[in-house]
Amino acid sequence: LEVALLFDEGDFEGTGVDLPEPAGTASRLGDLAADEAPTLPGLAEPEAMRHYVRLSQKNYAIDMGIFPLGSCTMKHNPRLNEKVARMPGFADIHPLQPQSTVQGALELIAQLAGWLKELTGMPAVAMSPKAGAHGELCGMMAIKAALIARGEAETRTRVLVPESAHGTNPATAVQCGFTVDKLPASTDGRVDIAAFREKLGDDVAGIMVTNPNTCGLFERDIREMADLVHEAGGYFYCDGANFNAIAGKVRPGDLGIDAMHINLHKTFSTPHGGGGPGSGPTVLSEALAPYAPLPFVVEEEGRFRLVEDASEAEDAFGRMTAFHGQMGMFVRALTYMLSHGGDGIARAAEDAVLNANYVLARLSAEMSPAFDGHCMHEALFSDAFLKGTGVGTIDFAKAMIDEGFHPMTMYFPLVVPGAMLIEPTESESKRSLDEFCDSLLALAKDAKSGEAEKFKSAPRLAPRRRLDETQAARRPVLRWQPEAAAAMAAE
Amino acid sequence: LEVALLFDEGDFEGTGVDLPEPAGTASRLGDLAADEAPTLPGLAEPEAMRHYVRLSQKNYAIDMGIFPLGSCTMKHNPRLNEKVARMPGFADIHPLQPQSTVQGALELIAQLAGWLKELTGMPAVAMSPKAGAHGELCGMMAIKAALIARGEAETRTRVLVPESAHGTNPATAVQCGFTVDKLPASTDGRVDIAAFREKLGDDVAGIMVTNPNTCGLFERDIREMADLVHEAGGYFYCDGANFNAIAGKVRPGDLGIDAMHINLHKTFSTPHGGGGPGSGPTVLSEALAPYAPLPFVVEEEGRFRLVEDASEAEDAFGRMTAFHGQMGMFVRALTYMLSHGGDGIARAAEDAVLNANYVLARLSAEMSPAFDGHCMHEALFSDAFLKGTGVGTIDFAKAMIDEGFHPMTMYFPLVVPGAMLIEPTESESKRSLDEFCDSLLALAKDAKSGEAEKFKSAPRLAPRRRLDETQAARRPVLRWQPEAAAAMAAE
Amino acid sequence: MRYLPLNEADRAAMREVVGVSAVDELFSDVPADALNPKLDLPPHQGELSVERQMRALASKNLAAGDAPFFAGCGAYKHHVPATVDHIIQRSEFLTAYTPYQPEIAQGTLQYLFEFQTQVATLTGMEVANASMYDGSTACAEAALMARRVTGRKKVVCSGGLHPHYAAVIHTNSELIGDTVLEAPSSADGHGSIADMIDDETSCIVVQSPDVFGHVRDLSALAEKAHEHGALLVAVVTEAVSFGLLKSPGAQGADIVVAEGQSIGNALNFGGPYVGLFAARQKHIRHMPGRLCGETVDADGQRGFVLTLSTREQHIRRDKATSNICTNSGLCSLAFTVHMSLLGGQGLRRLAILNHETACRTADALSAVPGVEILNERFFNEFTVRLPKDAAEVVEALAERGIVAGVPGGRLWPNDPEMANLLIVAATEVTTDEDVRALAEGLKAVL
Amino acid sequence: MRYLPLNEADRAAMREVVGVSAVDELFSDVPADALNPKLDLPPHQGELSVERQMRALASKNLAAGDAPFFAGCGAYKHHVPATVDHIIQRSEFLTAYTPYQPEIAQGTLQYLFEFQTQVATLTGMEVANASMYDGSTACAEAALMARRVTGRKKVVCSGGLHPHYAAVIHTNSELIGDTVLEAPSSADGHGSIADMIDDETSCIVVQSPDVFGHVRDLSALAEKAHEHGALLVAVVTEAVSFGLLKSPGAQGADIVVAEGQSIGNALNFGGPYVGLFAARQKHIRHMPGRLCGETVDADGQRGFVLTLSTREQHIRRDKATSNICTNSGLCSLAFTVHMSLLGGQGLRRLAILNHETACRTADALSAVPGVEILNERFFNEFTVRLPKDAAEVVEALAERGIVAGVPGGRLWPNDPEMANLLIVAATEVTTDEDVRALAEGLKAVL
Repeated sequence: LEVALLFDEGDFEGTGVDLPEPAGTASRLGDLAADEAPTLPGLAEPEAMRHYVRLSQKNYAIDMGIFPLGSCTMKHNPRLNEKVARMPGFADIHPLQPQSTVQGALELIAQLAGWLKELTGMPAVAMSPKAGAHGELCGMMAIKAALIARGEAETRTRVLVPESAHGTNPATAVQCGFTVDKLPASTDGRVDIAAFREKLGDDVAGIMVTNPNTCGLFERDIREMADLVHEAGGYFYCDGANFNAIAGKVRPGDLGIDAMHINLHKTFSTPHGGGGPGSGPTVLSEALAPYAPLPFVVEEEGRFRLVEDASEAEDAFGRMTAFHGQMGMFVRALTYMLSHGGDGIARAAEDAVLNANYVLARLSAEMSPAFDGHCMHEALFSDAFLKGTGVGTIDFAKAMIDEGFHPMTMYFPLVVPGAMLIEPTESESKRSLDEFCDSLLALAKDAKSGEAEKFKSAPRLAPRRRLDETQAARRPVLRWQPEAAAAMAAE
Repeated sequence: LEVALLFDEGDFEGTGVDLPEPAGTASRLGDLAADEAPTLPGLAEPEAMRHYVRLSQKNYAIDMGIFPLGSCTMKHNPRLNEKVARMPGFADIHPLQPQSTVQGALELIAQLAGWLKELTGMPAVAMSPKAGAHGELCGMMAIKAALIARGEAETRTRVLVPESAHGTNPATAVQCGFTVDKLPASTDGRVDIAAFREKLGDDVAGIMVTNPNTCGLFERDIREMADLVHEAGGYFYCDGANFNAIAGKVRPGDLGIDAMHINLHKTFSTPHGGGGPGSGPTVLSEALAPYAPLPFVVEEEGRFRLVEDASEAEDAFGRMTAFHGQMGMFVRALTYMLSHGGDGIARAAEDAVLNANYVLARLSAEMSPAFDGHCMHEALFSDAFLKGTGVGTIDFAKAMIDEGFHPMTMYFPLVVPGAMLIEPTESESKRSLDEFCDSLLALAKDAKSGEAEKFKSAPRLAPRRRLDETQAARRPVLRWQPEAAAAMAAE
Repeated sequence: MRYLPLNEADRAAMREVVGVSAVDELFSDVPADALNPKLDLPPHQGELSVERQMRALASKNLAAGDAPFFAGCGAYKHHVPATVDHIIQRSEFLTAYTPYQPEIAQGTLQYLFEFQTQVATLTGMEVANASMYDGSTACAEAALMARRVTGRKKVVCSGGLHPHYAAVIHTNSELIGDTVLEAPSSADGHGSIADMIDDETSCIVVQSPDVFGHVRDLSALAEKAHEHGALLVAVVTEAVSFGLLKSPGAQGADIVVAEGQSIGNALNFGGPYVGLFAARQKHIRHMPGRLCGETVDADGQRGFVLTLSTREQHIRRDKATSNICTNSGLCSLAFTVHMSLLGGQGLRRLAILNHETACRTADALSAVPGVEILNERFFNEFTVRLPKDAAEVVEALAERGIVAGVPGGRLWPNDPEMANLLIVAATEVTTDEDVRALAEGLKAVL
Repeated sequence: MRYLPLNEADRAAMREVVGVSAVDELFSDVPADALNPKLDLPPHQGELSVERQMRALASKNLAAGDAPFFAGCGAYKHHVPATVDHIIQRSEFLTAYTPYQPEIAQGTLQYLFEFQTQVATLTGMEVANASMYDGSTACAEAALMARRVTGRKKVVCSGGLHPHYAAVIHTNSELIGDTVLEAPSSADGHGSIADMIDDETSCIVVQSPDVFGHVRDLSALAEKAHEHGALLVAVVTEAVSFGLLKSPGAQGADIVVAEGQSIGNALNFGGPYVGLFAARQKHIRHMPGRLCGETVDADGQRGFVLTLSTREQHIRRDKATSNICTNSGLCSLAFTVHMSLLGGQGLRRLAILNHETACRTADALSAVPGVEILNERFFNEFTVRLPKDAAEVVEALAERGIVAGVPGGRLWPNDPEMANLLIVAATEVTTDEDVRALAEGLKAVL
């Protein structure tokens, strides 16, 4: 069923809410009141419901099947979390109401902070970052602030980032005024420690390393890296996007890192929601803790208090957002943690790693593992097995759609040609993984047996065939316009 | 995506709930404790979620499009109603907790009863019937009880029921120990008043007439029928399934009826839920009010009390269910009523009737209206326009599925050959009706132009092709069984 | 108004197509003096306003979750996983109709098939239907079914049958001239109806655990009933007990009816609930209610349909097995989702926890002076005799925010022997503090 | 454990396929002494237990709906239709990822396109992105965007800018060596920053209604900024005001950022919220955040994709316009669903009701001795000067169950001139009784 744009189906004079008649009070807006209502359609409730229900049915979701996007960690989103987040005592409280009336909320933030510190082995955590990339920014800002405090901000400007890093890492470093120096990967998919050693110097502010990294591998030299960068006077930022592989199994704080963000929507199951909202609390070492941004919660004789004023935290590097962070996500994450407990969090990491290795082992029969040996939470393949078939990584991925699966992450990490990065997470049953593997093995055989056309023309069973992204970018149409305006704009 | 039966995918030793370890208390069940757990699979939460989400996607629903089942009244189900019904003060109260602790619940029942009495113009209402058919039973039991009280139960045993009635009417009459005498329809789709007059006599307990009737027509002689049956010493049961067509526009109590059930899930928007739960409060005239079943709510000096004891209501004909009725549905219905108000309820009836007449007018271009003139809330067609095309009503209906619509009611009422009964309700927009009518007109043209095969092979785009109902009935398989048991059963 | 998509322009355009100048012309068959009555009803209101009024009503009730809570007798406070409520609210389940078009209703039909399998397994029977309104109406329908199977017109109810269930049987069966005999209620659990069974008996109706909480052995009664050609209708009001007790089917029942509320469904002040109805295969054509069956489609793929509808009113009309034309759709879905999560193992553990909690509660109450426990064998509910009117005690404890149970006077208003009885249920949601609060409360008010 | 589908048999079978005898062999790259640390954390728990603990925390907070409630300053208590929350909880929206595979993500993509259209229309701008974390981060990103557009490094903030928004700009811009100037906060609404604009200014950041509730005329400032080659960044923290006020676009703004929480989203103690970000068409390649655009598929059918990703970090890496790689997905969906229900007409009426309620509230408070209203023009929020420290007054009223507003000391902790100010917001949920309670409460504690 096709769904019209709401601007094409809705009544611009209509509304789907019933509001009382205004009393007719004289306006106190002077000449700043608009003469007319905004020109947007209002749908009656039955129409609106159908519009969005039908739209939703054009989406794939983790509740429908495996969503093996490597590095994106699509795990089950428990509905208990949704229920708890909607309790009025959490959902219906204002960020600036008197602190005496939100003691439970402050306690919750403190509790969640406690779990995060215990799981990471770090002494401090900044709770306000609104997403993973915002958490990265928080960590790098703390490093910048520490360098300013040391008087070395002008001289230490270089940040080392592996080639395999998420794009956010270099973007974040630049947004903090650093320059980025790329670290090459070794042939086993990890940071090349020799190259790393050579890159160190007086101008190095720090390193940004993802661990487990985006090849799905644990950086086995991580302690050495930490020692080296510390000796060189720099700091160690660890990208925590893949913390779900090791939560409960090893504490980053025991490995020498100085800062790491935690994606509550990855490791701790808060919903991705088609792109957000995320939440990226950032743990900090003793060295960086004083620079944590405002606000933060302190406990004083059983009462909880928000420190919002720079006069109480002189070293704080500032403020990252208007309020205190993604409370709605905190509630969900803590609910997840209490449900799993320390034992369950570790077990989830183990299952996630076992599931990934099972996929790696089974798919290796027809596909090309990028590296030898076991992986952590995600299995990385190159397109070597497609060589000469005329089928590209993207074609292979689109063919998966016709089999009823969401494709894996493609062409990332950049260090592997035609990369296919598969992360099943702990939420998949063996039965689900077997179906998935059977299907991919069959596809690989099809590709090798010359059925390229099937792949090139995929997807055929999705709500849309392949979409023309080039046209979208070359001539951007970013909004609906009335026909007249659209015609004019086209000229 | 196919969905396995949960017995084929689930782990019989697994569970998707976490419960504390039992303490090991000695059982006080003696030898009546079972040795083993029931042999049913338990799915982990992510598996269960997927199982049911995928299953749901094989359903059509009013939230996806028009659901024009005549006489079934599929209107929009407001989500406010669902929200309110889940307030702990309604959802989490026990039917037998002290009445002092459920005053709000009793007040709600009294309020809803008040609305129903005002809308129907009737002095009493029995709230406990659990569905429409249960409400019919309530009404007919009240008639039976009145006859018993008059000492005429033995002699007055015949109930007159039009041929066009819902099957529940005769079934209900029989369940009350009456015999059923069929009333023929006149050529204009209404009760044949002359035939009716002839059928009356000393042995008549009453009549059961649906109004508006199942041909979508208002029984214009209804007052005369009421007078006649009363003169003959019988009672008038009115089937209220179609009350949605007239709610707020005319009060059955003003027309002389003695009893009528109200489908809260039709007229007052509580969800059908794939088959229930319904709710069928039954309004009663002065003559029948004393026989209303237990329990009922009375107000005494601002306090509300449930009368549950026959000693307080000696004429009450008994009890229809363990507790007080479908409270969850009462909450939704009252929420709907407060939202619409008296004005909105009448407006909804008007829009429903206008929508049906619009469909009748537009479709008459290619299809065959069963009767001349306007209709009420549903438009009835016969299969005359399909004569000679090789396409039957069922083929036409199945072809609608491929156009993205739910079919109308077919082969009912029985008085019209190849009946197609279309009820759009007030929830459809003009845009939606136009799409629907355009599509049906095109189908009718296709049928007439000899494309019978398209119809015979429909549906092709549904989760299943046509299902073999004969096989299902001839050799009933009503449950999953382990393979061995299934094989044995097949022998 | 937010629920009505037509605007004035639409209405005008449509009136023109229809050929009327005012909508009331479409109501011309209505007697003119009856059209458009003046109604004493408030006008339409926005969501905020409606929600406030409903909240005000809700706030006048004491929610079970906000109190130490011990009421049972056919409705039980259990924890329902959040997943259950999420799934039943999906548009595709919530806003679908009865699956009359099976090709686009496989979601509903498959879960009904799964539900029927679960119910048959739990009850120990061969087949089950797609659900009834609730346990009490299922029970009355079972008596009517026994009449159809046996051709006899006498029902015998055990003394432990919930008196409201017995009342529903009376109302339904006596209407058609049948006889309904009830054994006296025996709170101590010792009475038996074996002597009341004769060759005119269509069925005996026996509840276990009974309304006093006693767990009854059905096997001997089944044998006795069968000797006389009567059926045994077993009644269960606490579906969680299926996790731990020998199934009625294993004890020889011919029909099993149960209230399924405990699994997946909220208390809802008594409804909607979900009646479970299971029977022997040989009797299926006498069963009331909907049945979902397996079949194949035109391509040979497995699918499900409503079946054996020749039993039903919309085909058979006055020859139908009953007038029932719905099942308890969403409530049966809630049951089957919760049951799919629990599995047999989870249900058993849940049942054990219920039993243990009830044992702890009984022990705590038996330590209260003046309280006498009447049950030897019980599952999660038992009866105590108090030294004074239990209704007064319950009221006094309600004022302290404790719902102590169901007093005998509530179920048997005119039986002085029952007045001092209190029926107490405990489940997995009952905490040790709740038990302490009840025991201390009883001490204080006795 | 309920969230983990593998059972021990599965794990054993899988270990065998993988070729390990214990799962810890897969963690062999972890330094052995760091593996499996002893964690001081409780073990896993069932739903009932977890829900109870969370409920206990929730019950320690005073929900806005349970009190006369007047706090605003960037977050507002509004009524959200039940439909909105229902839709955002649908699995297909809730549990989807960023729409990287557009063929199976048209649901998300189309609503983003609709969202962008709504935001552009409301702000009076040509284009909008798919949302930012919240209003304050959108504001800081706007300053960075102005830097990219103008190549200048000086930001000028008006005195009416929410101090937390100003702080976020400081933190982000000063980190890269830019200058951020702030005009003094002027509670009386008379200050202007016109004199602070010069040829080195990249942008001026002006909020209206400002943090004190004053509705500001942006036109003259826009002209002045443009004369100097600077951009006007308009900031709106109360999105409902778009229904009644002249749009920032119509007043000459170059970038408009807003907090969208008021439409469709709950208070959530400050997050998640949804930042709105709109700009002129000519600047789109400098915009941060995701953009959804229209295109066609291989069959020529209209469809939607994420586009202009060459601006973004996953392509451009260190050359990206920002490091942002999410939008505020579900919150933007909530916004767009609520907005689709409201329509322009509904939003206008909602805005009028807000304004009228605020006017009534102001009138009631101005009748309280010692209370001075500082606003001439305001929308749904205004500032009063009290004769004593407002934080103490707020605390005293909180003890009476009234949330009177935001005291100046909360936002400007070290500015004695602000201490006696109270910022009061009223919306459509504010009742006459609420207003009376506030006025009487103030009388009592002043």
